Amino acid sequence: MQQGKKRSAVFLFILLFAFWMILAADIDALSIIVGLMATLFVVLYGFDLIFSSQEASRFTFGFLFKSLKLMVILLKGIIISNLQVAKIVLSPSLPIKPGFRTIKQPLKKDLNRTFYGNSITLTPGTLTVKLTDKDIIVHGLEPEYLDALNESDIQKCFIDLERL
Amino acid sequence: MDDIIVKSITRIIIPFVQLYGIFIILHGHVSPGGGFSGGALFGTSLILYTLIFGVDKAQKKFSHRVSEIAESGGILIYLSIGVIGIFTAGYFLSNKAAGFPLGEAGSLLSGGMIPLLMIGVGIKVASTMVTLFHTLIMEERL
Amino acid sequence: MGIVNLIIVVLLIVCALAIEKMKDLLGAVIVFSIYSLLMSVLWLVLKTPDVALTEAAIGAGITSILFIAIIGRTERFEK
Amino acid sequence: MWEIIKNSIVILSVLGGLFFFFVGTVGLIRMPDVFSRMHATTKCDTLGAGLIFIGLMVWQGFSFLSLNIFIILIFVWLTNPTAAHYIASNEYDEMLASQKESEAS
Amino acid sequence: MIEQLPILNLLVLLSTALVIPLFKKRTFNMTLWFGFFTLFFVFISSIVLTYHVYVHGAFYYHLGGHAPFLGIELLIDGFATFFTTFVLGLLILIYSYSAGDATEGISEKEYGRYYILLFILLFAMLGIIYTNDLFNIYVFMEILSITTCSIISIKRKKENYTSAFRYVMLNEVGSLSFLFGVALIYMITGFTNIGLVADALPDVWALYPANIILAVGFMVIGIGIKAAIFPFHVWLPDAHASAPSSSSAILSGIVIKVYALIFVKMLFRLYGVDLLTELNIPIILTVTASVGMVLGSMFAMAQKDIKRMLGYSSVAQMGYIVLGISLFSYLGLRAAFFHITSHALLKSALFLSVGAIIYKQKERRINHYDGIGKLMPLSMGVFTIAALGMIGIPITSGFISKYNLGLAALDANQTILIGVLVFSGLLNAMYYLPIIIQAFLKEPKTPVYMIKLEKIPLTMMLPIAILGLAILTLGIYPNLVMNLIDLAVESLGF
Amino acid sequence: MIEFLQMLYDYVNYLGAVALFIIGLHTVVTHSNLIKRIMGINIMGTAVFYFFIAIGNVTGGLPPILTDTPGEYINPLPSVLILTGIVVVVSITVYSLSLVIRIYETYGTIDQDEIAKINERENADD
Amino acid sequence: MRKWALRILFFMLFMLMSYSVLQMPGDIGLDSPAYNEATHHYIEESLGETGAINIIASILTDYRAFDTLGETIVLFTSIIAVISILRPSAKPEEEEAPTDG
Repeated sequence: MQQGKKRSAVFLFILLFAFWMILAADIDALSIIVGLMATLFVVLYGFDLIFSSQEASRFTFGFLFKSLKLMVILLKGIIISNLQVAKIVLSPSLPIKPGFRTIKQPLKKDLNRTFYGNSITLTPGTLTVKLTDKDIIVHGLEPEYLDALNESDIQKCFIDLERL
Repeated sequence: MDDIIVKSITRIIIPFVQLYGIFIILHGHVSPGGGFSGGALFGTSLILYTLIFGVDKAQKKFSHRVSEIAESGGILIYLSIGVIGIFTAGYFLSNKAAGFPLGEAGSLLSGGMIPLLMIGVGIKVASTMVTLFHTLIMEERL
Repeated sequence: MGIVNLIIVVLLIVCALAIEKMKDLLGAVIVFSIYSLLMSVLWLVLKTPDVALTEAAIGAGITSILFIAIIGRTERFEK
Repeated sequence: MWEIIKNSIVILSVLGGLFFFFVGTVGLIRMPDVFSRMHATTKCDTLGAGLIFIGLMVWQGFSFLSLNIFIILIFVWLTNPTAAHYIASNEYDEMLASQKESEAS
Repeated sequence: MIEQLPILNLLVLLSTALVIPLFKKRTFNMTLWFGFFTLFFVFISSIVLTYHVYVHGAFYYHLGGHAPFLGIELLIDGFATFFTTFVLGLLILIYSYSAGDATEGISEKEYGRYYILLFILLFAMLGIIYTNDLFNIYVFMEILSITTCSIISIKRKKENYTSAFRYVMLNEVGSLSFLFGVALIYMITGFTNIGLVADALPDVWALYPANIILAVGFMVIGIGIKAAIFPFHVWLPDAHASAPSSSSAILSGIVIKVYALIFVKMLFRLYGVDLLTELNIPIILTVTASVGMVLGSMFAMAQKDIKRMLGYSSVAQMGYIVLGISLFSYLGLRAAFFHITSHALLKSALFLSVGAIIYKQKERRINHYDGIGKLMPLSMGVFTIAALGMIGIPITSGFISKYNLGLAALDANQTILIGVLVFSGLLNAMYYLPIIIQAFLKEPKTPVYMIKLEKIPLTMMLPIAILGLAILTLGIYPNLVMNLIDLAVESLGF
Repeated sequence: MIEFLQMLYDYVNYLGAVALFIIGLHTVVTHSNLIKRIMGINIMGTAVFYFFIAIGNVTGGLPPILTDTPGEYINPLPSVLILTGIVVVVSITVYSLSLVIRIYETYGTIDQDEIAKINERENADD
Repeated sequence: MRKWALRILFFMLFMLMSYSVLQMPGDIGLDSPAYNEATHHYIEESLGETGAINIIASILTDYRAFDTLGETIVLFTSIIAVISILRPSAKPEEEEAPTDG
């Protein structure tokens, strides 16, 4: 288990250190040394929080590339969903037919599931209500949005990520 | 709590909150913030941990013994730095007169004893907030 | 002194009155947290970032969490 | 010239952000049940906050401050859907419990 | 080196409180001895300070070496040294009593915490007496209020919780009122140092009278709540009655006196006599004090529980102190200070002897005290001495303080106050004498055949006996402390 | 009239602080629910702090962190006093909340009036 | 009835306090009495005397460090008080267990 965490720990260390440097807003030796020490402390103190390889994809360049692609799709989804919500809310008759649906989800790793759930929340007309090992309970404003979830682009992206 | 989404997001966020708390404690003399706000932020991250993972696990991470030492220790750091002033400058809690190097204004190592006192206060506040929360939410178990 | 200041003061008084009137303690705590947050914004407007930061962390964060924890262990509604 | 383009981008994005916030609030009032309300607020607040922060970043230019704003943006985008999900999840549990109660009685 | 003693006193007390939690629980006796030595050291050093101030005069201590308008300063003068020495001496007695009593009702695990709280309490009281900065007074006042509340609620009984809650709420309202007063003062003077504010106030009075009137009102009400001055006394009987005996002695004997000292400091150092006379404060205080003296005694008469009775008696006795203060004269202040010392001794003696009786007999109702004087002659004897002191019988210290108060009232041409004093003394007699008569003349329910000293631990017996002796000594040779009290009064500007 | 309104507008910070103080005091005094009273204490506390901050305010001033920007800094001392004050009020709040827990465990209610009733009944039994 | 009497009382108190407040020095910034030589000293000299550019930090932990000490002690006291109320009072097996320590 420790073995699987090492790579994630290094990744977290880099992220945290970048965070520190952005906060510190100046690059001098002292700031870097103190930052390294603080970051090391935080990583070691929070070692039980780090994702092991069973829980998250490995962080490689392929991962970065694929997640960038995912970002683009997600941004598009967010904008579309916002426009739709605006249309629904501002139309006087409030045309919604809310309902629940349970859909299958193929993902195994916790982190990917999490982001998948959050992506569903942000994409048009759907809201993750329950996320379990096998399936997701989704609330939809209209049935057609729920239908669009199966075999969606985002799902394909996540399955790609899962394979890494 | 066994909600995967909340749990994972918490696991991502907590280290950042902690680092931010430490940052605020250490930069108290060059930017807004300081021991209280930073300590409270660090404490909040551990409170979040308690809320998500339960009291038992959180107490393993931050045990009674550690909190006792941190509480007395935070003030003892403060006191011992103050006592240095009595011997060198003749007044309790003297800074410049006691010979603390003031350093270059605006850098991390400046202000003499100010960052050291801030660290003491930060440790104290963080540990207090966490322990208070644990004590308040714990049911009486024998 | 500015119009923002005035608006926030009015909102603060509304929040305080709401806290006083509400029978649901949990709701009152939520409003209290909004009150603290507004107060911290107001202090930011009055150019005291240190105090605003502390109030946001302690007043709006920790105090509200503690209140909620206590309400969870006792009663939710005021008689 | 560059100033005008920059300023118009800032104004447009901040106005857009305000518009989506407004939509979210109207949705919060008009929608019939908790889940539908969560739809309106989550999506609109996410994009609204995003647009306003992007506007601020452009206004600031490229500096450490705008990177800070970017971090806040990521934080909002991570936590906002999570909070919505958690509220919805608890509401779902409560709904199931009340259904069971009404069936039993 | 002597200049460092005040801060060293504070630091030693504080570090004792900080080190206790690091001890293991089993070495409890070690903790006790450690604490005792600390107290003894602080006591000796404050005696040295008293001598120093007596010989060389008052001095200032600037924390961090900053000028008073920038930082915080401590003022060590006759007032501060006399009262710190007195508080410490009394606390040593109560401390050793509490070691024997095992502070009834506190579970064994809490002893360590009880002593931590005790030392922080002492730290805060010393700090309040020494400091010369308004905001610093507020901070110490808050430490004091949390510690006093928690040495009530440390005894895990339900009436303790409710009385502590009421106490903490009223205390906090008082503190915040005080803080609001500080804000108003700061707004117009720009200082928080008492001396600088006092210098600036006469000029400012002409410009912004509204600020000063409001500030006086808020501060008087704020400290009045904490010192249980008459209309704001509602929390006191509950709190003092439900606390463990040694806590009651501390609360009733020392803590409200410390608040009275802040009251004195605020009236005489901060505002000055002239300003307050212009605002008619003396008359208001005189009236409330007289009403408090009479009504407090009347409430006390109606009580069945002996500790509640003592609590109401404290309300009445605070009336005497405020009466002395409200005369705004040298003699009046002198009488008030003597009454603070004398009443602290009397009330601690009463609470400790009653505590010993409760420890042995487990009985708090007054009408069950038949013949207890035969079972516990020492405790009841000291109780008798202290009760006679409360009434004002000669050869006890209570007589001297009432005599001085009467003299001060005559000096201020307020003859009616003599009547109030006598009447209040009569009322005191009406509720203390029956207990004494009941205890010594009636037969106990379980008959005893020979009188022997009661079986309570030596650490409890000794303080009670010393307190009884001290009351008599002060009654016969009041000049032992009068010189120091004169010094204290002179340091307030008379 | 206009002048009066202008005056109110100029004093809005002080007036707001006073109003909040009174609302908090009213909450503490009139409510019998213990948690509400603690909230009242908190409102009172923030009101006093707000008053302090308003004293230190300088219209168009700079936050008291030394920079090269020209301009007048606000008065830093009130902020310092308030930083101390906030933590003090939190401590008091936490202490009273812990008392509330114990009161609920022993009495089964957190309403002052009901507690008084229960106490009266028990004293009558003695 | 009592409720309304209290409300009217508090309203009168509010009016009284507002009336007093309106006679106070307003928000006149640099000319206000509180902006005196101490404030100028803090703003102009604190960098040389403490070396910190955040004036608030320099006052908090240098000029008035004793207040901050008092405030940490308030926290310490509150935690001791809360623990003394809420920690389980007796834990016999923990106290007497031979393996302890």
